[in-house]
Amino acid sequence: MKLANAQIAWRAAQDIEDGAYVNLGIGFPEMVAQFQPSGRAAIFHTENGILDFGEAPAAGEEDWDLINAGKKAVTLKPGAAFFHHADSFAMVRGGHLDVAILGAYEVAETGDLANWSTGPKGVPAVGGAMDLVHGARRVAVITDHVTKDGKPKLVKRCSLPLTGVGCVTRVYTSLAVIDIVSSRFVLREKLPTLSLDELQSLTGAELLVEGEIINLNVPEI
Amino acid sequence: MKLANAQIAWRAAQDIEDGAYVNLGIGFPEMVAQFQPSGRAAIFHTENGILDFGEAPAAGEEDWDLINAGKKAVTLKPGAAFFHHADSFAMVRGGHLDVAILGAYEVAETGDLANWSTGPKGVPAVGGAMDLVHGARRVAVITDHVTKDGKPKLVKRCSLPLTGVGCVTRVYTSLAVIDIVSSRFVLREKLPTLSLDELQSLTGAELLVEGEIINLNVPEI
Amino acid sequence: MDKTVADLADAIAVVEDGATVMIGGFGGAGAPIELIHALIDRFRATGSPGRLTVVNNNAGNGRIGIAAMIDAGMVAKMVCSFPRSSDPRAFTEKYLAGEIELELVPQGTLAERIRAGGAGIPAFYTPTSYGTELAAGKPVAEFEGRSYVQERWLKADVALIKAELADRHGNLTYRKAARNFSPLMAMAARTTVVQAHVFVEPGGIDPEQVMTPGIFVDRIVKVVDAAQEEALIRQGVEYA
Amino acid sequence: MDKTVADLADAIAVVEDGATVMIGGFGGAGAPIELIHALIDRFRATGSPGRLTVVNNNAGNGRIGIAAMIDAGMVAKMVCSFPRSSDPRAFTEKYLAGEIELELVPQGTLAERIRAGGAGIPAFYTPTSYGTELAAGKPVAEFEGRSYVQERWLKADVALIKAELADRHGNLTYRKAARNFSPLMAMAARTTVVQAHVFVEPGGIDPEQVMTPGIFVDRIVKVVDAAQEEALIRQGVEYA
Repeated sequence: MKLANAQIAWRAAQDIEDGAYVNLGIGFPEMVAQFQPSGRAAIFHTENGILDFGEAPAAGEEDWDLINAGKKAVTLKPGAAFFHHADSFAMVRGGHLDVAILGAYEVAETGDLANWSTGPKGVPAVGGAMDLVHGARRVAVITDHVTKDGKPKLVKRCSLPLTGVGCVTRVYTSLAVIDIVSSRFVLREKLPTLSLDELQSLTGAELLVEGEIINLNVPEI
Repeated sequence: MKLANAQIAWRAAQDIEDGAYVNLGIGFPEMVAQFQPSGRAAIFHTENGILDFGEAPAAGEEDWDLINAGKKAVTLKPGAAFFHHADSFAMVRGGHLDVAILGAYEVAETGDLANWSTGPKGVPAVGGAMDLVHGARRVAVITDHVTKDGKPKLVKRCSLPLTGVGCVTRVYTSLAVIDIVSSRFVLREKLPTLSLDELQSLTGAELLVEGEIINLNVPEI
Repeated sequence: MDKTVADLADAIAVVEDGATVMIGGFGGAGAPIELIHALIDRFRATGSPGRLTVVNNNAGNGRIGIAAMIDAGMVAKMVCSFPRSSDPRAFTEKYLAGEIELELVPQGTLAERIRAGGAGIPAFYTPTSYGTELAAGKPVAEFEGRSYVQERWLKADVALIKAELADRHGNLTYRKAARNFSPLMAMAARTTVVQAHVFVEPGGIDPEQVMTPGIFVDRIVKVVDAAQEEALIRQGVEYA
Repeated sequence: MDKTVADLADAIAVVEDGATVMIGGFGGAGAPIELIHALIDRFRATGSPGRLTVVNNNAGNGRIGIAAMIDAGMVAKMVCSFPRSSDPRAFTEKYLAGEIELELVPQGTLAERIRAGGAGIPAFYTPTSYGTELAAGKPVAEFEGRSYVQERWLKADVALIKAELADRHGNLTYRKAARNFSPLMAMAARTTVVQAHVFVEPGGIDPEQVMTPGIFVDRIVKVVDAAQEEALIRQGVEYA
């Protein structure tokens, strides 16, 4: 038993405060925007120069000059703003975002993140990933706990090319919520159906426990 | 016999091309704007974030949010633009101005300029002078040829605190027009009433002559 | 989300003793006079906030605004490019008496250092001031045969900003050349406090025409009949 | 002053063999398709300009725009952050065959390097890419205990830009998120060539709302019915 992607995204969304400035990585992390608790409205930033964009327009209503970093058509909310790329990354690098939520190939207990390259094969592409891991007050990862082959994605040291050093502060996985504190994984929440030993066996570095482990309860979505 | 300030400004204005982007230093250099040859329109830049400002408004018509770097009220020409201070100095430092015309305490044959400080007494103030001497394609100085005490302002090496090193390319004085080429003063024009020896005796470094010395002819103003 | 606060006193309550405060404006254009005077009122009533470092292009003019802060004895240090004005008495007297510190920064370097502070760029190289006494003690480096000075970012605890339009998210526009340093300071301060002339609903500023996006703004107060510093000085107004 | 030129062919005549060409746009938003296709037409007719270094966030999509330049064999090197797209064949094939060089730059670093080129800042420090293979060989420095990578400015011979409004002085606005890299590239190129959708008289753009001041613009051509790259791709258009 594990959480579906939508459920991981739901869990991550619960930690986003009302009025927070948030950047969601391309792909899976974009799903987080759908699950904001009612009464809260985060302001979403996209690297290509928009603050406070909203959902996709209806099919046929797309304006291709109004897209997000994933090149998907979006809409604007009242109070949105456009700006150029240097100002956009000033927001990122300058520490103005409250949260960045990114995908991962590997996360190390040191907070190192590998999420841009699976090695020297093919065409490399980095986009804004290396910028986003610096500057946001909180850099969180959402990911399956293990790879498709069952190997741990939470590891002692990353084996893949790094996106950033010591940058991740929290990981939301399909099995658990884990903080990174002083270069160690600290388990905060886990699925109640899973024992600590089982979780540890699926994790590539030691899980510390400080105080109570909360049950990771996520609704069916 | 020497040129009045207005005449020095007139001579400097003759070298400004139509459509040139020009910054005039605070004070005496501002006078250059009055003497553009007919048929030419330079675009004036002011450090505090305006391109293409025009003359002062009539007394009583001032808008104090529409001022130049000297804090004098100005007006806008059609096609003017406002921008913030970082963009304004990107124009300066980034080499986008065609000409900057500045005043001087001293100019050395090396192109060094001293125009911001007369020494450690009093309150120092630099403004944009140290930025303006870098970036403009042509940095010209307009000045009396000698100080009020009759001492040369064109010197071998500056004795006053420098504004910039090797930055001045042409000097318009009350007696002559002098280029700085390979760290030497090259005389281009002089008042016809003045002999070369007389001019040399009023100048603190050797004046080279390359080809013809043109008569510095300036109308009565 | 609503970043508006009730009044000027509330707006400037975030300024603490010893803080670095960036204040928008170039001469009188963009000077947030009402926010400054509210800060002076608080200092007179409570003795706080004092020992401030103030960042502005100038160092006050006449007997109002930053000059009045200096007169009141709230300012320990000025970071500016041009501490002169039509009436520079306040700064000049304190400076010559050794009662206020001055960090003199070339104007373009000041703007770029503030932008760097806001953009997460800890240091950069500039040709400005190379070979002059204002580069003394700074690292230099050569690129393509030309020499440059290394300059550091400049950040602040609080920025005080005067805007024209604002919405409650903090999106701002500025009037004419009152823009100057304000968009940069809004980026470089931990807390940006804005006085705005006109409030509009979110969406009331065309998204293409927002000059400072709300992400850089924390507290906004409405000041409908904001004074213009230069106009006050020409009227002989003193805030003493 | 009038920076308008007669037609697209005239506008792009300034691009020489071996030039570095910055091309505005992020995906299809802001891509100056007509200027790019005029460049391809010239290359097909004359064999010039070739061996270009192209700077753009991406490396082309489908069979139009930058992808068609690559297909035509005009591009020796791409400087970009993300050489992938919904249809990246043009770049991918040439790259895997070793026929095109790639300088991969993190997106924020790319933007900042271009701005630095325009602003006369030869180098700056950024936290981005520290400790990664993209920082290999670059100087690093520590400020306040944190490590940063030194990055160099990026300049170009020519920038190709798509604007919404333009006047003959070169003042520009951009449509929505088509702004992206264009204002920065206009600053960083020796010659900036603009295709604009609507021409207005000087003063027709509110001076407060100019996004690129004319000082950064050299040549402007009117393209009334400019195509949108993404829309063309979705229609299956190929420029081959």
